[in-house]
Amino acid sequence: MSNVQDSLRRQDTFAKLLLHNAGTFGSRPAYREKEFGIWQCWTWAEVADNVRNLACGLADIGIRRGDKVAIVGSNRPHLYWSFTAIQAIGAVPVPIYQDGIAEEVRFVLDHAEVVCAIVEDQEQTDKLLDVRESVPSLRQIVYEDDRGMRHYEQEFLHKFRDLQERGRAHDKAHPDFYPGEVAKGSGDDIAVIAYTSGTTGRPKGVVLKCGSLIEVGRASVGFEGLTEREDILSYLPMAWVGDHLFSFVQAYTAGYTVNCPESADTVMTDLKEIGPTYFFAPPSIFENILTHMMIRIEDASAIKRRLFHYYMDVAKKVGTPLLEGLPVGLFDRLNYGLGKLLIYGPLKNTLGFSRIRVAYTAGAPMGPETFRFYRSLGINLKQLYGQTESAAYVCIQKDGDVRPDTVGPAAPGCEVRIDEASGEVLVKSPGLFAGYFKNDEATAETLGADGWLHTGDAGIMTDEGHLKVIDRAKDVGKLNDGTLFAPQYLENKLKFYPFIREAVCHGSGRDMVTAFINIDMEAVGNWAERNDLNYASYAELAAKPEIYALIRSNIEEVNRGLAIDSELAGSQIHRFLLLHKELDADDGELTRTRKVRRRVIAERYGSLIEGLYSDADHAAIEVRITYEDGRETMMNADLRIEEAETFPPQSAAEPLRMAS
Amino acid sequence: MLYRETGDFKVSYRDDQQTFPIIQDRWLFWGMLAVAFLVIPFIIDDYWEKSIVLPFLVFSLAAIGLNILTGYCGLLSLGTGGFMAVGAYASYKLMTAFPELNIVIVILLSGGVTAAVGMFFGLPSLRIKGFYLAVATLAAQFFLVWLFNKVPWFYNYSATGQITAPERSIFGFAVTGPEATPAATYLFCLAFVTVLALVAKNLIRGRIGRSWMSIRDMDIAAEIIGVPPMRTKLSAFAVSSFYIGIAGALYFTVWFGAAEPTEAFGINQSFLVLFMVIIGGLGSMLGSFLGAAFMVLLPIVLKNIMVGGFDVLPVLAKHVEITLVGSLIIFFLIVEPHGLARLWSIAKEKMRLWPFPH
Amino acid sequence: MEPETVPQRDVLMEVRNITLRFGGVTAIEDISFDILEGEVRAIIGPNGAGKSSMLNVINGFYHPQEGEIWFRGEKRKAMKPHEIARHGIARTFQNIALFRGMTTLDNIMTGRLTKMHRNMFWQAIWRGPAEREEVEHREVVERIIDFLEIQHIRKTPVGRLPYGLQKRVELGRALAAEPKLLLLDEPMAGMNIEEKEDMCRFILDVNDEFGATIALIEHDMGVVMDISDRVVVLDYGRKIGDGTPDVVRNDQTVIDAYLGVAHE
Amino acid sequence: MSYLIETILSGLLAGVMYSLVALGFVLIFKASQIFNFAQGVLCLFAALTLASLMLGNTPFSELLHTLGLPNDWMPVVPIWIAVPITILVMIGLAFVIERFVLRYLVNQEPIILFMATIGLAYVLEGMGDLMWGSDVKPLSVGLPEGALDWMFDRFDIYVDKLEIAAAVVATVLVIALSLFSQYTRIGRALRAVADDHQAALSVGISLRTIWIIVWSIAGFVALVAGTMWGAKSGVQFSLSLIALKALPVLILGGFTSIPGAILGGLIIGVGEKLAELYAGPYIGGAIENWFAYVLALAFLLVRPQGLFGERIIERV
Repeated sequence: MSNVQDSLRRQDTFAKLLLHNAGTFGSRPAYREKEFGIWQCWTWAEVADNVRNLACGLADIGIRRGDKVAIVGSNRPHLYWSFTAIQAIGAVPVPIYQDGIAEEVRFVLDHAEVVCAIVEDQEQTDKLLDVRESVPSLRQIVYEDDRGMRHYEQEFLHKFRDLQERGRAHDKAHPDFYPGEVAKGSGDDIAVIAYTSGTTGRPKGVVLKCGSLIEVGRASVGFEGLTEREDILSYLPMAWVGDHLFSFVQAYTAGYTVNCPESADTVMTDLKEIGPTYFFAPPSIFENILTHMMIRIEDASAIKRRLFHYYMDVAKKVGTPLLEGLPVGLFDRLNYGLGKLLIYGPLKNTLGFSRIRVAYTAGAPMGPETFRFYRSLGINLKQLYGQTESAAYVCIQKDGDVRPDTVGPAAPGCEVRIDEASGEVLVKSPGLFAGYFKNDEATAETLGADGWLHTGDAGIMTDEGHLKVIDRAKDVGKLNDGTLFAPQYLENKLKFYPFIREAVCHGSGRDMVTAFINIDMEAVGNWAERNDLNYASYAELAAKPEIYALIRSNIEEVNRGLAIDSELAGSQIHRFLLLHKELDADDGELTRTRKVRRRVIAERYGSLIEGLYSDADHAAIEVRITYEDGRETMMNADLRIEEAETFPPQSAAEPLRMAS
Repeated sequence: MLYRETGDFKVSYRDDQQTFPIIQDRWLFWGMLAVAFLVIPFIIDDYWEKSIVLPFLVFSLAAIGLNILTGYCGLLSLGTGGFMAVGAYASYKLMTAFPELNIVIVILLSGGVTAAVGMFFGLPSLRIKGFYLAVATLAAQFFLVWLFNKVPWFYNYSATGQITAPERSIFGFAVTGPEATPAATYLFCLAFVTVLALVAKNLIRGRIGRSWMSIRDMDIAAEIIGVPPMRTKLSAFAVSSFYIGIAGALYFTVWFGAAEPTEAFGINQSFLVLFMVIIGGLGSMLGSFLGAAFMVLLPIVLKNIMVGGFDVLPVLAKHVEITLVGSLIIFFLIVEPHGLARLWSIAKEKMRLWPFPH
Repeated sequence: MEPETVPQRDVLMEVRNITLRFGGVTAIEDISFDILEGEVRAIIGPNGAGKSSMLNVINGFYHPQEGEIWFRGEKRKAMKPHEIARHGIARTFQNIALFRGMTTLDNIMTGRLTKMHRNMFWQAIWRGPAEREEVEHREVVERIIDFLEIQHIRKTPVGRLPYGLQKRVELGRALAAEPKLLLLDEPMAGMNIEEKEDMCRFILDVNDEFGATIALIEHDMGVVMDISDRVVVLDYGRKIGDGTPDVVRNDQTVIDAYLGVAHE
Repeated sequence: MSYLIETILSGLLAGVMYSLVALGFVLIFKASQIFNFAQGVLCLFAALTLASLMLGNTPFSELLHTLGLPNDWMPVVPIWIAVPITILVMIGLAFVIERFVLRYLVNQEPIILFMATIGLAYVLEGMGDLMWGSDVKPLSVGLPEGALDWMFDRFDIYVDKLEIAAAVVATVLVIALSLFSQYTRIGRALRAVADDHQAALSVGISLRTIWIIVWSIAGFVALVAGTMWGAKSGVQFSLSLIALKALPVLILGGFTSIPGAILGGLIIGVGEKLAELYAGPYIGGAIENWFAYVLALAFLLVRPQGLFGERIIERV
């Protein structure tokens, strides 16, 4: 018995941490979920109880140590509890992207040899029932929401609540079972197998251990001084390591409250209601919010609009230095204060950012303009650098030393160096993974014998020891004249403009840089309405000469900025076209975390790229598109190609003006 | 602009359905209440008491009463003056018949008497609707005023036909009669208004209020989903008359101290209260207060400008005032038919979304 | 859980020889039919066939000159509509009859009025019994809101909602009364295909999960045939057909009177 | 017995006057669904204008005096000029009301329009006082006065000639209006608009025109009614209160029925006089003020649709 007690005291697994949290701040809210009109609340003690019942229930239906259990669904407290419950009995949770198409889900289930799946609702149940035939290992399915499930009578389907009841009975019959199982756990247990969506090829199962995750959690929580009083909103895919770090690992180590939105449609409303103190979003979300904000403000009266833009300029000038604690003149200080009252405060309030102490962006580099914009409002936004293989924990920017162009120095416990030969970023982190599941070859490729993680990112170390990530190493190339070509860098610059939703730049091994542009339907649509342009579809809107002109002006502004930068002046964008469809994860053009898959795009749109590098002023294309339910259809288009003005390189005497 | 709602989320239905769900509104409410109870009593003087504050408080109550009937239950009434008279005469009879009775109880009982009378005159609402009903309520108006004029028992056979309120006090402070200080009368009325306004809000947000509103919005559908029309309409008449009766009682006992039915409770009084409700906003508690404040202040402001500012003859000023009041009412109806309360809520919505327009 | 294949169902309501006249006009003539516990019963017929009048008779808004109504095994006495509502009959209306000045939430809460009992005294005090009652019923209503997927319009005044959502809110209001018998008067009128599909799903789910018996009037024959267990066909105030969708579909009288007309 | 007949007769005659005011209401309500509370003040305003013109009062004299301007320059206007001028004023008023009030309130709820007419009543009352002063003005339009001698001699019944004259005028007016609405294009349009706004538009007359016409006619009716009442008891503020008397008439007769307004007026007139005669003395007198309402109410409880209204079948 005392062995059990000792083991429990060690807190090297999440199940043990949960017991600790239930004891330390048992009556504090651990999870909230907007449901039935209010924020339903569960304290840490209640969560511990729920997890215990669930764990016993899982054991009761035959889940054993080492079994893989899939978790599919949107962010719901019940699914977060499932992680701990599964771990508690020594099984391994495998979260799966809930919007993945059937084939992706099937692959992961099959590859991970999943025996049981805990899913959110009827939709996910149906998805699993569809692929069950081809996944022999899958024996049980547990569903949370019983809406529409009345006529599902298969005996391998279990209602979440019923399972918990079974667990309760099991627990009563075997009161020592649960503590015993938890005590058997150690830091060396697999905490989760996270399948990376990967910009290339099949997903790979990243094996992360409890001990390393908890260490990452402790270190990062300590670094930012996060406490149990934080509120976060969990709305990112549960299968993404970023969300896992943020909504699970850090939540358990700090003991703060995880808030789950009512549905995917209400995230912005829920964000506003909760007003998180700690916020985490990939750059695309921040870009979206910015775009949306700019659209909305254009509808405001002239006075308000002018006031807004004036104070945005003030913020650009004064906001960042103030946040950094640098000296600022009295007048500017007062003016910024006034702006805070009139614009920044209300703005943050309507966005739900008023209470933010720390906000992170991760998953992809963020355009410096977007980054500066948020910081100038007084939001302590920072970049976090990491990848699934390092539990998203490598570099964090330090308060008071945040630069838009770097991701900061190595985080506590981490080491970062640049491979001299290849320029690749190499990492050592406490959160380092234990290998790819059933894929030693890839493991060996990524995790060298020296213990360094080969990130595949190209980067440089600044003199102050900050890491500057340029791009994916394999994407960085050179133009024929030898100019450095970093497509992502250019794309991020382009995406700062509200009208541009996505951009794909080409140029490696070519004479000049060209670009595909995806217009932002909402922003451009709004602009079109304002300018009396009629359109019936995305494709039609994207083909309008007016829209081409609009985007061209954006591109030329980017070019003007690039012309000042001696290193990048050669990578100005010469020719571009507006794609007739939005790049889509269902078509494999983006990852589920909205990263561009260059190889796929180069394949699918080859004729367009050739068009860009010819003299033609248009190019034809035929692509296959996939609907959410798996149906496919062909789509034809003939797209116009236009030129953008480029500028002669200048010296950097003139300060780089921020586009506005 | 001043709203900071972020992070003010609701974890229980009780929080979600409280009177002021937004925290800044709660602060504003408590702040105003604090000023009303803790500051104004010390600075109030005779002029403010009799010309502005008491009229505002008394008419707010009357407007709440009428708003319950017209704004929430959709029954148009032109009998407010008559019902105020019932409250006034009931309080007079109670004060003179039972001198020992506490004034608070007297006033509440007067409300009760008026509620009973109101229910009686509400009976036709079961058969007739709309303007027909409005005209029917005029019957109450004329009959009641006639009654108090013609039946000497009501005015205790006094030679002038007037009624005069004897002195009554609470905790040793006179609140009626010539000895009453402005602060005492003010606090007395304020207490009534505060408590009764909260009660009205409670009634409106619950079962009873919803039955009223369902009858207002679509009476047939309401009946078919199970709202008994008779009981619902009569309860609206009863509650409405209770408030108006109390307003009448305060009007007579505390504000004027004396009354004579034709002048004090005539049809013009009915219109005045109706204006308050319409200009303030039908179906809005806040509107009742805003409307009362507007209609109390408007003539004072106009008069001060004309007589004080331009030295116009008072008689002439009176005529100009009537014309202006009429024009302003029309103007208001054109600009915002849903009243000041709607203007306020639009402004509030703008403030909440600031700097965005939507 | 018993599989629901047992055909033996109790009769929930039976209308016997109903005749309804307005002045000299006969709207319904000698109509009889029954509604079984738990079924979806459709009433169809061309315009002016007396379908809506029939619903109005069933929920007591019209008083027929002749005939009787048996509900749950008892002959129904003359009652006011609001009393009938209390006996477990709720309905929606052909032309939406929501309370326009109120929010979605309040509209559905009015559906609970028959179940709320706190008197005016407690209401006035609010804290305590009245508030507890309110919260209790709010919980039920929130489940209905969740069921109908109208969370996002919970606090929107219904007057501002698009037509399809208003129809859904009205269904919610009727559901809130937890009726034994739910009357739906053209629940899908004026909807596009997608909205119709949603509404069909909701109606079947209501029937299934709330256990409500449903009698509905609908023009879209496809919908009627899909979702109803049995169909009554009216024409000029008379009953000309009664039976399962298959039977009705193949009945020559019905085809002549109605389907033929509809397909022309 | 003769006293009874006298009472009934005088009731009938008074009833004609009520009908006249009610007629103004009905016209406007039928055409625009507006419950025109200002109808009584319209009567006052018309009578005030006519009387003051004939007395040679200068408009806004007090205001002019205050401003130090000459305020005594109006000549006495003979009746044959004063009446047309007053009619023009009333038509002008209709234009003003349409232009500044009604135009902005199209499609508003009835209660809002009703409130607007109360506002209008205030404005007209204030304007009347401002223009012409608030003193009582005699109005003599040459109608015969005094007892109808042969009735008095033969049956010992006192009937005022003025009331007979008023009744005749009113009857003529009613007949004229009926003919107008039956046989003229505008009249038909007015009736059509009562049923269906679109239908009226298809006749080719805009809603605004219809409103102006209808308010002009109502103004004219008000002038007649005001003149009759004014001739009887002088032009003063209380005249606007006769409008309140017309309201029970409306309940009784229905808001949209011209015959209802006439019959209702007669019933109320007679009923009220009889009640005053038989019941008044026992309960304190002066019951005229409310008796009409109670009568109308009692009637409504039996027949909610009024005298000539059709039974409404409610549909859902």
